[in-house]
Amino acid sequence: MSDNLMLENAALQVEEALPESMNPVEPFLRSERIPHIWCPGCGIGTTVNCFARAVMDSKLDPNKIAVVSGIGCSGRVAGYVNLDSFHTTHGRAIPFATGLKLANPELTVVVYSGDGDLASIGGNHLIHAARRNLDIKVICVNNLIYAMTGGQSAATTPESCTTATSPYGTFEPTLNLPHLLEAAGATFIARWTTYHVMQLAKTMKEALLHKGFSFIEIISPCPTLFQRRNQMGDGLETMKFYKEHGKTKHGADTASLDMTKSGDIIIGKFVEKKDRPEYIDHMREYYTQKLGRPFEYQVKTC
Amino acid sequence: MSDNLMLENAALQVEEALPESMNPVEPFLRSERIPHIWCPGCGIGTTVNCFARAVMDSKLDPNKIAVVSGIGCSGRVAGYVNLDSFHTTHGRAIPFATGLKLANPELTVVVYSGDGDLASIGGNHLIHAARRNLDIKVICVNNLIYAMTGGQSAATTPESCTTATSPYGTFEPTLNLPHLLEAAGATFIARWTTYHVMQLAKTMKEALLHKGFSFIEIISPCPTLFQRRNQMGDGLETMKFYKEHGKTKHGADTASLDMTKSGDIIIGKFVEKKDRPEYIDHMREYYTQKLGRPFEYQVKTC
Amino acid sequence: MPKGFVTITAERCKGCGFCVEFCPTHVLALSSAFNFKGYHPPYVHDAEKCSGCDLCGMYCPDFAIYGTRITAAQKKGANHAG
Amino acid sequence: MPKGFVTITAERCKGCGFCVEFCPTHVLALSSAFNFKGYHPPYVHDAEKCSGCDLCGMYCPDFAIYGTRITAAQKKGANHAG
Amino acid sequence: MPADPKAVLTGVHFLNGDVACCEGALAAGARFAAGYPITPSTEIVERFASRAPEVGGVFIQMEDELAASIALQGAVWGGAKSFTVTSGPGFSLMMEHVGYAAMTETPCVFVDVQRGGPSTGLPTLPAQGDMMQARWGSHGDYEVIALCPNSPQECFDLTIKCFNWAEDYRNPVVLLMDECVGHMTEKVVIPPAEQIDVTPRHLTDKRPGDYLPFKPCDNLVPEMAHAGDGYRFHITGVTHDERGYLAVTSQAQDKLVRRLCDKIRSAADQLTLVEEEGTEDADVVVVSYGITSRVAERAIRMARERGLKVGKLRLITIWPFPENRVRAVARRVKTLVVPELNLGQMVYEVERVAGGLARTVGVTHAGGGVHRPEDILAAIVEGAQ
Amino acid sequence: MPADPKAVLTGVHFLNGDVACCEGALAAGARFAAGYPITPSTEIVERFASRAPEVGGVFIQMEDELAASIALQGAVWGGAKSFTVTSGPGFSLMMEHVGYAAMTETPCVFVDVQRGGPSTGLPTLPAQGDMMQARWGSHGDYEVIALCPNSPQECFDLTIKCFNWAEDYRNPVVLLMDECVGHMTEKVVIPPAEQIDVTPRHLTDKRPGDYLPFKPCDNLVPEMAHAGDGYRFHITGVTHDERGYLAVTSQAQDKLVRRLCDKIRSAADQLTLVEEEGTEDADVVVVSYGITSRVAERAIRMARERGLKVGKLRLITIWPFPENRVRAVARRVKTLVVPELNLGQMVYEVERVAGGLARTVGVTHAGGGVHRPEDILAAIVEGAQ
Amino acid sequence: MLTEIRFAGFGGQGILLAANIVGKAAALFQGGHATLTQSYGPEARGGASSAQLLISDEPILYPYTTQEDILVVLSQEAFAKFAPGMKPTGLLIVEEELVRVSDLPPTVHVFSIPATRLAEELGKRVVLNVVIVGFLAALTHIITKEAYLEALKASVPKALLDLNLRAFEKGYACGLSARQREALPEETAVSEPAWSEP
Amino acid sequence: MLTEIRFAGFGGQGILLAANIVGKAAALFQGGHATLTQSYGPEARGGASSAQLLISDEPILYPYTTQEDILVVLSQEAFAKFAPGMKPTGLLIVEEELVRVSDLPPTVHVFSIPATRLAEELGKRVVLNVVIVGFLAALTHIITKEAYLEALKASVPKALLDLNLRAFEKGYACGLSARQREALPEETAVSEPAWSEP
Ligand SMILES: Cc1ncc(C[n+]2csc(CCOP(=O)(O)OP(=O)(O)O)c2C)c(N)n1
Ligand SMILES: Cc1ncc(C[n+]2csc(CCOP(=O)(O)OP(=O)(O)O)c2C)c(N)n1
Ligand code: SF4
Ligand code: SF4
Ligand code: SF4
Ligand code: SF4
Ligand code: SF4
Ligand code: SF4
Ligand SMILES: [Mg+2]
Ligand SMILES: [Mg+2]
Repeated sequence: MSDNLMLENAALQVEEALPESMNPVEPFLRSERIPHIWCPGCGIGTTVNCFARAVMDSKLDPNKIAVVSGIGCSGRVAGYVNLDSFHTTHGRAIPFATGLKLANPELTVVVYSGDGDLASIGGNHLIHAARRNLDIKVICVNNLIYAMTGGQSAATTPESCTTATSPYGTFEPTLNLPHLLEAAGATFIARWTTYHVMQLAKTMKEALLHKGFSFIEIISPCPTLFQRRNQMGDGLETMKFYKEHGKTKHGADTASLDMTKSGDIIIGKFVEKKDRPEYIDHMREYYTQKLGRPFEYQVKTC
Repeated sequence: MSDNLMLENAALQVEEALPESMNPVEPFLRSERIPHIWCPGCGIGTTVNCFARAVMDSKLDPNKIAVVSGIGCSGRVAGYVNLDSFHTTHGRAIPFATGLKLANPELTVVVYSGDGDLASIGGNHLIHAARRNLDIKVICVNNLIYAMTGGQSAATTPESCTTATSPYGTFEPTLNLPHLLEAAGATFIARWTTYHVMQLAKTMKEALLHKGFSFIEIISPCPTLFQRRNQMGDGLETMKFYKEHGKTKHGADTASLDMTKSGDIIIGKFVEKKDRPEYIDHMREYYTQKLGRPFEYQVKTC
Repeated sequence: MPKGFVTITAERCKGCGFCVEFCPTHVLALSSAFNFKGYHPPYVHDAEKCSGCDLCGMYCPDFAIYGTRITAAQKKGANHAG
Repeated sequence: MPKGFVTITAERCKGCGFCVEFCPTHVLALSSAFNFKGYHPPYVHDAEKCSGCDLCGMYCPDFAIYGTRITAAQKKGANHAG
Repeated sequence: MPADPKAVLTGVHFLNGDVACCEGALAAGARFAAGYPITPSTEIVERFASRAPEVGGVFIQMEDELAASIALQGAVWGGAKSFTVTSGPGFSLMMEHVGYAAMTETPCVFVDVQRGGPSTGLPTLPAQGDMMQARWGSHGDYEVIALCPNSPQECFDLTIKCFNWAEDYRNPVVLLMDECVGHMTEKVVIPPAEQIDVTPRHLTDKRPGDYLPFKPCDNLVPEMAHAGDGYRFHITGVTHDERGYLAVTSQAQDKLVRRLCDKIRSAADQLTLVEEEGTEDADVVVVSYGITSRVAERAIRMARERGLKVGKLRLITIWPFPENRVRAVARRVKTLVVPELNLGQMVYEVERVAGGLARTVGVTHAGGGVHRPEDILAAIVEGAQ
Repeated sequence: MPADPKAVLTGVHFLNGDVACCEGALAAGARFAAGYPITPSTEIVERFASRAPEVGGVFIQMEDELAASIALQGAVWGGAKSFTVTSGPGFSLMMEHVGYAAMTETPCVFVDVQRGGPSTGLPTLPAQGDMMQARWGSHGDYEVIALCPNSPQECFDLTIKCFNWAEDYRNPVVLLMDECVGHMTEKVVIPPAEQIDVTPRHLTDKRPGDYLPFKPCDNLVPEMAHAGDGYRFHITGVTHDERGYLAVTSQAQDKLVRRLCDKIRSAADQLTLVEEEGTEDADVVVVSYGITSRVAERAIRMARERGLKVGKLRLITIWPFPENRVRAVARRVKTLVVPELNLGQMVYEVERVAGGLARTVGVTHAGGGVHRPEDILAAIVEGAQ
Repeated sequence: MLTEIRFAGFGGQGILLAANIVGKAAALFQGGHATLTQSYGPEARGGASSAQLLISDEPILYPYTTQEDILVVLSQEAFAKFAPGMKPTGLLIVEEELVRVSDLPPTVHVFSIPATRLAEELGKRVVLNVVIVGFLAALTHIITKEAYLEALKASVPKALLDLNLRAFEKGYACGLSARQREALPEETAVSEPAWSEP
Repeated sequence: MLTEIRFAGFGGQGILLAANIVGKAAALFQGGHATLTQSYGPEARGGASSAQLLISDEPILYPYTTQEDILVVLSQEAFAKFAPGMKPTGLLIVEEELVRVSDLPPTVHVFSIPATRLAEELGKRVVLNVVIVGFLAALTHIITKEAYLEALKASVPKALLDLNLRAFEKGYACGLSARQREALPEETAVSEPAWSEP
């Protein structure tokens, strides 16, 4: 057994020598629930690191940040972050978040979930929330697959990939999320991969501070159910692939962002609009004008 | 009472003299169900005329055309056309049509419904069907309102309109349907108003013959619940407004097609793509290749 | 002799006025009488001008009117009958 | 004296190798031993090179490693202790 | 706690049931509604859309019923009292979220104004076809509270009850109206705010470290906290422990789901609202609810005019089913006559609870109108023999 | 009609219940499935996705369960035999379309592989918590047929029954599996195609002008036609007449919805599948279904070893509820013991039907595993006293 | 005493508002009870529309009419559908230009008024319903004129009150003269106050 | 006679396939009955994984194990969870490098094999499950080796059969020598064929 581990692991001694050091992500975790359920080489945990840094950098009060997830491997994020957090039903994180934000606009409401959850079953809410430009930040971990249920094809699966429900390979066209979101009206749109941790953390911070509907797509490995089945190696190989094929093009035309099985992945911040009013702001103004007196927002009654 | 009507109506005598004449739309109607439920000046019936002409002009066998509607005033079209026709559930005409088409690809499957039905509750199906590019023709009667239920605001209602659920006027941003559909992947996209009957009939015919997911938005008056409440007059005044404010721009950038309460309405055929393969065609090819023998399509078993 | 004629099913009409307004040759006018449903249907005001173009039919949301072109044969028949 | 040090919680590690691969200064290597879960965690192969940049921590999907910069004060303390 | 006077429309009004329901919600403290139009319920949120901004509340029309039925729950955790309204087809779409509310113990109110079904059915006509759906429509085991008004006045009064009980039991509560009551206009008396008893949310006064969002108090109901109040709690629809953390074992399931059911089942008697009259020496008792209870009352009067001994048991609380009251009556009488605007739903419960003590006779009606009193009378006459 | 040999995997296999169900569907003629992934049902459509192209069939993964549950019905009207599969949360989302299938008399099959609920519950663990939902989950009055297998072999056999009965009754049929059976692997014998009896669609041979899509034959079931066959028929979920045209009156409602219910209710005895053994001289009969019936069987053997007179009544058909069989047994015995993997669902039906003739004792289990046979035994021992 | 009234016509004629004004007058301004139910036609919009109003001095149970004391019909369809069911000695009010009365028991008291045209003359076709209410008010004594006027005020937007008052008075005047013309006996079922102020 | 077997470890170790091969061997190639159930851990992926296999000469009712005759554990967690519940005279097979055995009744027959490492040596870590199956096959006589081989062929893709056969044989060889080393008595509960071919 792993007897020699202690010896090899010089770091542990360091930890003893400097006990005040702590993993910077730790305060953002429900540590008692770690180890988490994610597989070796899964990218979801990496995105959580970036999120934790973004929250720190944003200087927002963590007591005023709520995370809402749907169902899926990515949807488990809500269960691990040490914030007010909601693990809702499959596909419905966004409308839950809508109610939450409308009840208490002081909250920074982050939706953290998977591609299947947000863009397949949840697709209707995604486009309508984007249209409203309600100030919700959506973090979509796009592993190109339905992972939690065992690797079925998703609307985001690139052509010719083998999945549990496409044993002959997918032939359905792949959804280009940033493009859809832009057409729907999102005012902040970006895409990174799990390799691009620094950029991702920075973009997350910007989204946290952006006023309006924000969408960050993170291309993330699911070695267990996507990469292995498609002979694309493990998590590490996928990260190297991202490193090589991730091409940063800020402001790229979202129509150009189609994903393929082995082609380049265009990444960057594509949209950041200030011209569309945020939903609640607009509502307040509107009612104030119509009522002829300030609209006193009092949804939170108890 | 209307005794003098007979005298004034010279046409009736002509009908007697030339009994072989018939309203060209009549063979496409379940005549026993006329008069229909639509209000005076409602645009839906006008679109049916155009559709009947388009079917005739397309030379398609009417026995092989099926019309699928959701629920709403517009959704009643399925009940009046003398074709195989399905009045489904609210929002689900497109997935019903998807099953129908996949079971029998010989059918020309037309989805005929309202804006609320197709783009609010049905929005998820709309974008995913567009993504698939399955050969379904969607005719969306956009009266900018939920009519059937009494005139509530819809995702398509322009700003500052009074509706039953926005007594202070709408402040939510308005959905630009052609733009969303283009991003989702539709390969044929057009918009007309009910004033533009000749253009509409022609475009409908083209859509019937187009191979792939087609979307036609028809801006249509709902005098009872939209125009009157917004001091925009009756059906006729609305038609005149369309005549004046409808600006034809074929191939216009779909991002430029936002609707406002009293601004111009940009109309025309915006998208017609041949480069994306149709869903069933693509499936056949794909399976043929993967199975190493022609994929014999035999979904219809009985 | 007009090039076409128009047929009106008055009891279907809901008096929207589309046909009257958009007939290119102004053949129609709204009657002042009510039909059974209480609407004012159109009547043929100037039959000679009718081209049978059926634009009125295209517009009519109630399938209550349509135009028919008079073919040469029909013209003959009509003449004959008349 | 290195500019930083890295802390590894071996039993959390699932041996993905991200930290080893993406450490800019190649401080880490995967152990050949198994941890309790049966994975090969990293070990500090070249402690001197560690900058404490915490890139390993950003990458680690299992929150099993992190880097810490050694501040001047700490250096002193460490020297003192050593 | 008295109602907020700002939102109470004290006075005598001529309102339909839908509007009265909305006024009840406002009086009960509802400041958030998420809706999606559907006949015959929409007037409730139309009214709310007009009234809410006056009192700082928000109405949002969501893209569909799935969204409405979960947005309402997000709002609850954000601190609002909130509700949604719908009718059969929409209620079917909300079923997943009725279960979510039960599992996460989210206090909230669903209003279902019943129309003829199944499917699109008779959109503008009354029925009572969703009675069993209200109890069993979502998958898995759970319990709801459901009340059934028979007049606009009760639409007002019982809506307040619904909100109050939602808080008391941290449970979804359903107001089961029907088209007839929803679209019926009558006099409605709205009392002064200080005479309206409103249950405030049972918020914890524990400190963050000590609070467990699913640790029950003596009445089996846990205390609440709101997002943003520093508790950093976790809520999930997965089986969970008292911390709210997933616990995917049959032990955790047993502990949690049994409690969820028991907190309602054990309170059944407190939750029972019925109107009972003339059952002491009756041969036949008519068990009815909602609009049918008014029709039944006419039939009862007709029967009494004929000299028959007939009692009435009107169920105001439908779920939890008033077992004890029905059984007590069943012990005394020959026949229970159960008229309903459906092809037999609550009659199954009556029959079960009667357990052979009394004969149970349903008087069915497929919906689209109400019974002819004569039909109920015939069953009474028959049952008295 | 014999099955199509091309699609029948004749032979002896080691299959789990999910896969066996898929093979049953293929044997029954299903060539279209619309699905959406959900544990523990997904293996059924995964298998179908792999097998369908070989026989010219189509699987489509829809964007959600709403879509899947209506796409399947579109396919039926296009000429396919088709089905969808799901589990609790998805089944809740499908409820509107179960009602649509009932109202439009669309022959189709819904498979629900039950897991622990409510809400997301226990996604990977067994339960029998959707039994009542299968009957009452959609709004309004309707009837379904529902069958409950207890082994992979039965998953195969009963899936075929489901498809056949869907055609015979033009009605949605539900296969109510549970996680345990779905994920249980056992030997499955698939007979040669010619030994498998497949019911073809009852297509009309009337000419277009004469055909009325909702005019019932003697068994109250109307004949079918397909889109594209020249009939130009109309289908709606609104209350309709025999032509399929909307008829929004209480008369039309009564005629239509009563018939929809009666066609199933009047066939209840033909639709009843049960296994009954040792009930003749029993003091106690254990009424069970699905996986629980196998656990119960062990408890029954243990009880018999102790000399108790115990019979078994296993319900294979759950809906329509086998009233007559249960009542017949209730007349003879002291106690009916009803173990189920829920907190009491079918036990209500048993209690109702027993009507005081026998005592009814439920043995509940919140799900996540199966009963300990000892717990059922204890109820038997108790019930025998 | 229970008085059963039905208003029927087609969508857009303001059937419901007419019934609401009468019901409100009875329930709020005359201290009685009133139960108003709508029956939509098959469709929510444009189709047939009908409202049933029960007014009484005691609480009302059964919410629908069984045999109308008063029937107000504004379309031929409505006449055909509802006239056969009314009380043979009841009062029938019809829109003169839209309804042709036939096959009625001679005991029915029939009054007609060209409400649509009168409303059009007032400038807004939509107030035809209030013209009818005025007509009804003059023809029956169940509710005082004052109660009607209070109810009207409580029912229409301020800006339109004047128009509505004129419509009411127009109808009322027609009613009075019709009453004189037809010499409606004081003792008909509908001519007495159904109840008095408590 | 009923033999209860459990395979347990974590996701990715191929627990289910191992159990499936054994079950298939028993049910299809040796003419008996087998009931295999999976218990997923709390999560579908990556977490704990366990499979319960009952094999018998008569139809099996209760589908789960109650006290395992044979327990195969591939993780420490699985050992801790399941070892206490096994039959005190049963057979325990552990993955040598991942499981440290402790606190067992002395009557349990314990065999360990470094299956992961052996599989890695064969070039594919994933075949560790088949190594285990081979090991099990050699240690027990409930199922013939032929039946195992048939079941293996029926279970793995053609392209990987060779690798899997080598894995099986590797495990089998280890099993034989372990058997000799430990001198497993022929009369243990698990050493006799549970039934014979019909
Ligand atoms: C209503 C409903 N349908 C289906 C499921 C099953 N389900 C759970 S997670 C999931 C998909 C997850 O995919 P994705 O959102 O991409 O997340 P990932 O696991 O890939 O991170 C599905 C379909 C469910 N829980 N609820
Ligand atoms: C599930 C469900 N929700 C709501 C309704 C109520 N409903 C019927 S039609 C309709 C909206 C119709 O609007 P639209 O599609 O724009 O059609 P229109 O009437 O404007 O032509 C709604 C919400 C319903 N029938 N079913
Ligand atoms: S299955 Fe895929 S997405 Fe889920 S935890 Fe494993 S690697 Fe990550
Ligand atoms: S309500 Fe509007 S959309 Fe509906 S029929 Fe009338 S005018 Fe047309
Ligand atoms: S268009 Fe049709 S409905 Fe309108 S006025 Fe002319 S005939 Fe009448
Ligand atoms: S047919 Fe043409 S010209 Fe004749 S009336 Fe109609 S629109 Fe006018
Ligand atoms: S990144 Fe984390 S999990 Fe991966 S090898 Fe390094 S320490 Fe282990
Ligand atoms: S802190 Fe930076 S330098 Fe040190 S081990 Fe981690 S990645 Fe390498
Ligand atoms: Mg995913
Ligand atoms: Mg609309």
